[in-house]
Amino acid sequence: MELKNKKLTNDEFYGVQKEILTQWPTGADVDFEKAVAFHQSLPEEKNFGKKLVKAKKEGKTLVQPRAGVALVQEHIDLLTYLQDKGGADLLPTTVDSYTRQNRYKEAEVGIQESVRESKSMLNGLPIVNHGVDACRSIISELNTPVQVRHGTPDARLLTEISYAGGFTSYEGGGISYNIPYAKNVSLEKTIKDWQYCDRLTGIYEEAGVSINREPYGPLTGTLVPPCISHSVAIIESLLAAEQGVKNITVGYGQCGNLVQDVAAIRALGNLTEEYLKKYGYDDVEVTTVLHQWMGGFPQDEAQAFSVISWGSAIAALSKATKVIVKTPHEAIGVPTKEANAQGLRCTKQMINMLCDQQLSNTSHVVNEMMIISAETRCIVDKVFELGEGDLAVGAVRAFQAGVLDIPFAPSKLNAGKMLPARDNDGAIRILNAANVPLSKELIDFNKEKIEERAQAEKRDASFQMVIDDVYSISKGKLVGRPWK
Amino acid sequence: MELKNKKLTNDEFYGVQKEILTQWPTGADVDFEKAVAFHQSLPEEKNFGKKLVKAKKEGKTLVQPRAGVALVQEHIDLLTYLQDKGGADLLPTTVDSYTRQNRYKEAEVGIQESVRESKSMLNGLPIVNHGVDACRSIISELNTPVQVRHGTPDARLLTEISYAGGFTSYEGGGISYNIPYAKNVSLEKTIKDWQYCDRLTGIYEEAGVSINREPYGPLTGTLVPPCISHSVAIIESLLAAEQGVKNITVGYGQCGNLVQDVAAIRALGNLTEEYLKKYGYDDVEVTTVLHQWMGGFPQDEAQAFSVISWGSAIAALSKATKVIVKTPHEAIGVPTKEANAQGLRCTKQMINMLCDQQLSNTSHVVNEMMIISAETRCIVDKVFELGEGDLAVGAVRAFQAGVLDIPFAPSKLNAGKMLPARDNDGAIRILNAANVPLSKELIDFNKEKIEERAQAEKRDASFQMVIDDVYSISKGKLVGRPWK
Amino acid sequence: MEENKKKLVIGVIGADVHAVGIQILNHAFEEAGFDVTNLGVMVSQEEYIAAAVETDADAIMVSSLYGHGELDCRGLREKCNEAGLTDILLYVGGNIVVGKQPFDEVEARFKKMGFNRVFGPGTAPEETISALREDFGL
Amino acid sequence: MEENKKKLVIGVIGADVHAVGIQILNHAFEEAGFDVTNLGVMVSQEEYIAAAVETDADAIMVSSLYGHGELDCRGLREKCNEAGLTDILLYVGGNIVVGKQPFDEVEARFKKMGFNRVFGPGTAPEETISALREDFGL
Ligand code: B12
Ligand code: B12
Repeated sequence: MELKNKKLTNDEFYGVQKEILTQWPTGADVDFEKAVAFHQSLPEEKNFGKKLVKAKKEGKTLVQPRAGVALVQEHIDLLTYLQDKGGADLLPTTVDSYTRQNRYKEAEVGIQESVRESKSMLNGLPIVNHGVDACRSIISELNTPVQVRHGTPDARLLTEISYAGGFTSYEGGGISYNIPYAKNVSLEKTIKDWQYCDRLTGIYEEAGVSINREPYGPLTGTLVPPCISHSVAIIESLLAAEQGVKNITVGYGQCGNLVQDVAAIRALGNLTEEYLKKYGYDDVEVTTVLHQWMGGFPQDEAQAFSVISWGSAIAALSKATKVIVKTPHEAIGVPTKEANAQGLRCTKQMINMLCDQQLSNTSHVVNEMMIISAETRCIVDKVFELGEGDLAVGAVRAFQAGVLDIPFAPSKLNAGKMLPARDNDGAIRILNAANVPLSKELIDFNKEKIEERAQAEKRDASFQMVIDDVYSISKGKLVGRPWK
Repeated sequence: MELKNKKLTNDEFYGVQKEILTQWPTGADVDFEKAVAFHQSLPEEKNFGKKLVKAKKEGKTLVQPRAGVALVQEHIDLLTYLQDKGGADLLPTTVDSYTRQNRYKEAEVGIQESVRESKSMLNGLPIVNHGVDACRSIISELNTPVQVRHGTPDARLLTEISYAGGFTSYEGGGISYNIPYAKNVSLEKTIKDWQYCDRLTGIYEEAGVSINREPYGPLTGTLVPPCISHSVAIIESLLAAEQGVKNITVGYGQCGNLVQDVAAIRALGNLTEEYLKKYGYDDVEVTTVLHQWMGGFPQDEAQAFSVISWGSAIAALSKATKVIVKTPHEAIGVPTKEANAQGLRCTKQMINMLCDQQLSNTSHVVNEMMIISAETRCIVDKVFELGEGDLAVGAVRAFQAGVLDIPFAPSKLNAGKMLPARDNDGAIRILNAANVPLSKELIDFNKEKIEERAQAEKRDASFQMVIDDVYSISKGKLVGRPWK
Repeated sequence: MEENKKKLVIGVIGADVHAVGIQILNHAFEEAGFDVTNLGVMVSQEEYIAAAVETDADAIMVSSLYGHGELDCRGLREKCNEAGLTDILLYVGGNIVVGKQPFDEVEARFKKMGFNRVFGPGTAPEETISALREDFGL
Repeated sequence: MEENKKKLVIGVIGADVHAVGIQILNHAFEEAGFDVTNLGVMVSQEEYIAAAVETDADAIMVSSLYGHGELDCRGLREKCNEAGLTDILLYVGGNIVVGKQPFDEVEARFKKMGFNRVFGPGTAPEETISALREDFGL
């Protein structure tokens, strides 16, 4: 089957489905009719997408943690705690790293070890191993909508089980869950596999069950310029919409500069809607998510609270529809439930203090929005061009050509030639665009901004500057200056 | 001696000094020559004012905690900890509440009890009881400049001992340490007593010892509109300058609205310089301090970190010269040294992430600066008018007339008729100006802003709104809305 | 003034000038139907007692925020007894000790000093009011 | 390539894709004069060993960030021995267990598994480099 950005036919979809559902014994429990019935039995407040759309209308920012442990009851206890003691508006189910690599046997070992050691030996919940009924018990026990968050290149079985299990939101995409999350997986394959997941979402949608889809915004979380992650988010949104997805949340990982971050979130929502309309997807609901700083965190908890707070402030001031919350344990390890709830309460305080304030219409922000939008259009339009009108094909070629190029990505498909660095105000700019097709004007703008910093620091812009910026927030700064 | 804003003559000053120094036995150890020699033996890095001026030039924001315990060695240990583990740029010595009321005998009991119980039974260091040499040992043991922070209406003996003891910065003023800190002390008396303190500062200055003075900015810390605290800060700066003070830090307690707070700090520095120049004090160095939220705090530490972070963000974005830091224990009690250092590290992280970012030249901020400046000029100019040109006399009459009126102040001299409330964006406005002499335009502006909120909340603006706003931040919000 | 209203004397003890809470308590107690004598801030033990004797009060509500509460409150119950106020209810509340201390220990210490009820930091007016109603059998 | 350079095999073990640290370590180790074979992310025990045998490496530096380090590292020392790499240095570093755990306990567990040195979260490259120099007697 050739890769094309075209809604899968029933034959294409159901032809593969059989095989997918036999990849692990729990696949046998997937029954679409029963799944739809289960979804329809849920009260509206438990629907993720509906809660998002309501929040967007009311200008609210919802808070959501990340969380997942190996065993089901422990996972339910964890989520209940985050809901009740953390005040989470939306809940996650983070999936463990073996499942993400379809290594269900290793996940099984992790489950057994976790039972034996009475502590979670996995960094998330192995949804596939636990199966459909386990998922439903999670959904039933909580009063809050729950999303599956993972990082799985081939998530087809996981998606089937998650949707049948009653989850109403699902993170990921063929690019965003490949390039930052895999070493050597073909992009043709992941885009196709995610067409499957998106088509499944569409099939539920057609049966009256609304499931929210969230392309994974922050990518490597490490000095990603907004135009890069925005391009990926827009491409994945368009690919999803083609398969019938109707409720999309586009995401962005905080960079740290107030003006750039507020502008980025505003631009992200606008651009996604613009492109969806332009390509004929008129009835897709678009919401936005800000991820609190996704790079290396400071180890000290007091300092970590500061980073968490700043991300919360950005989320509120930009009116992101939701914010994904870090914890004071971030630099050390998977957080305890207490630390996770602390991150949530810290975030909520900030959101509630700032929810009536706005910055998005100041001239600084408007200028920056124009820059981000122009940069993003250069890239996305080039991807269409490379694909000769087909976005799926274009995306594959764009990575080959380094037109899409994600800093520090583990994938061999990624050129890794584009170099980002902070400018003198801490905004993330492009030091060396390599093959990222920005216009000459925009390249010059980026260079000038970094040159300004280089002069202030009396050194040349170089890879050392990039390294300094990788460490900076974890060392208590935003800009990695050479001096103490 | 009649109250006048006029530099004290030597006769006037030294006439009183003798008596002051006998108020408590430790006064006998004050020896001006030796004091000057001690100050001159200190390295420049230990001079508070010089460090501030340097920071202002470099566009830096310094961080300073509040701290004080009953016994000297414990106090030194505490400050050393805050310097080394908290990274404090400037240190405090907070004085206990008995000393503030000149109740040295009760302070003595507190010292004895603290020794007996092996814990501090006082909420600060009783500097007068401990005396000059104890102070010098504090200054000698630390590498950081130290300021005395108190709240003492009649601080003459405390000032003598503090200066002789080597402290290079001193908080307070005849208005700001009376109206929020006393119940029934005459304003004539406190202004005169503070003329003494300021004159003593001038005398040190003339002997080549620079001591920084800081009028206490936040007043009651409870819904004080910027124009009120700015007016007091400017008046106290002018009174201090007349006595020969050359290095002044004007302060402001964060309100919570980003635009208002950034504008307030910028306006405060500008207005103070403007008035000092206007009245012929050309050689006074002016710096600014932002106090992190001074009203009721949330009890939960994660939420408290958020409030601390937001104050830090404001300080950095407004380029305040220093920021005074709260701690995660704020709502409960005097913090442990660990909690205090946490507040500092949280603040430093934010300052360092934001030090390269600015907001002060956006149009929102510029507009708000114009409003705050216009309001403040209405009040200060009226005070001059009431005093028939004499600011000291004017200040006394201004309180009688309710022209200066501080919300929730304990003093009987305060009219307490002006009612503040937050507007729909969370900025603090004036709901009922009573006798605060704002122009009609400004009164209408304030009313409209609050009316906007009243309509959004579908209720009338009333005292209930004020109460809701008093509690709001401690309950996790900025605006005290009637709904949950 | 209605005859059957319970009478409270309130104020902030010692050298404490925290004025916000007491103003709000005054407002809340009056709204709840009590007859309130508010002595404001910086109230001495003698002033509470004089006011309680004069108004024939049913309770003295001592507020202390600044940390010296333990030093300031010692002996108040004894002085009440001396003044013949043997049945008067004594409440204390606010940030009554220096620093973050386990509340049950603090409560025990103040109860030993003769206070009928002890309230921790940030107690909501509603909670105090229901305690009063309970103690007065209202 | 100089003859006397010490040879390191580095990589991120298991299903772990954290790619930033290893790139920076690669850079730092080369700058410090080591001969580095960087296997990147998602490296199996077999791949480390094959690379070490092939390059005649002096040390294997195992990086693990994602929390499954304990499961992934079991048996590595034994497999090294089987492959005849009996003297090879084994270091492990990163966020090698799930969650915040007391470092001395974690260290003891990994030393028992046969690692020569164990490094906690966020260890600076300089620290690792001086440890290497010490162990190599440089
Ligand atoms: C960026 C990041 C990501 C990015 C990674 C992008 C990429 N492909 O590289 C993304 C978002 C994709 C990601 C994904 C995941 N992550 Co992650 N991630 C981080 C984060 C925030 C920073 C890591 C980083 O780049 N640091 C900067 C580099 C320079 O430092 P470093 O990696 O620590 O390496 C240095 C030192 O540790 C040391 N070092 C490293 N290895 C070795 C080895 C030796 C021998 C020595 C001596 C020294 C040494 O030297 C390095 C250079 O200075 C950390 C938390 C943190 N540190 O703040 C979490 C963190 C590592 N991630 C975590 C988790 C759980 C995950 C996920 C499972 C879940 C999720 N969030 O989706 C997935 C895992 C996917 C997978 N299969 O691996 C956890 C691990 C938990 C634990 N151990 O208990 C952490 C700690 C966050 C947390 N507290 O929950 N992550
Ligand atoms: C605003 C404030 C100030 C203002 C007060 C202005 C004024 N004149 O009113 C200023 C800045 C002047 C100030 C000064 C000082 N303060 Co102060 N202040 C505060 C703060 C931030 C809020 C207090 C407040 O207004 N809360 C809002 C009101 C509505 O709540 P409340 O006062 O708690 O009262 C409610 C309840 O507690 C309860 N309640 C109160 N009393 C009683 C009594 C009874 C019987 C009952 C049932 C209930 C009850 O009902 C009230 C209404 O809801 C608190 C910390 C906090 N809470 O966040 C510190 C705090 C009270 N202050 C403190 C200190 C140490 C001081 C100073 C000594 C030092 C300094 N910072 O300069 C001076 C003391 C001066 C003096 N002589 O008293 C400490 C006390 C420490 C301790 N107990 O261990 C605190 C806790 C801060 C801290 N963690 O260090 N302060």
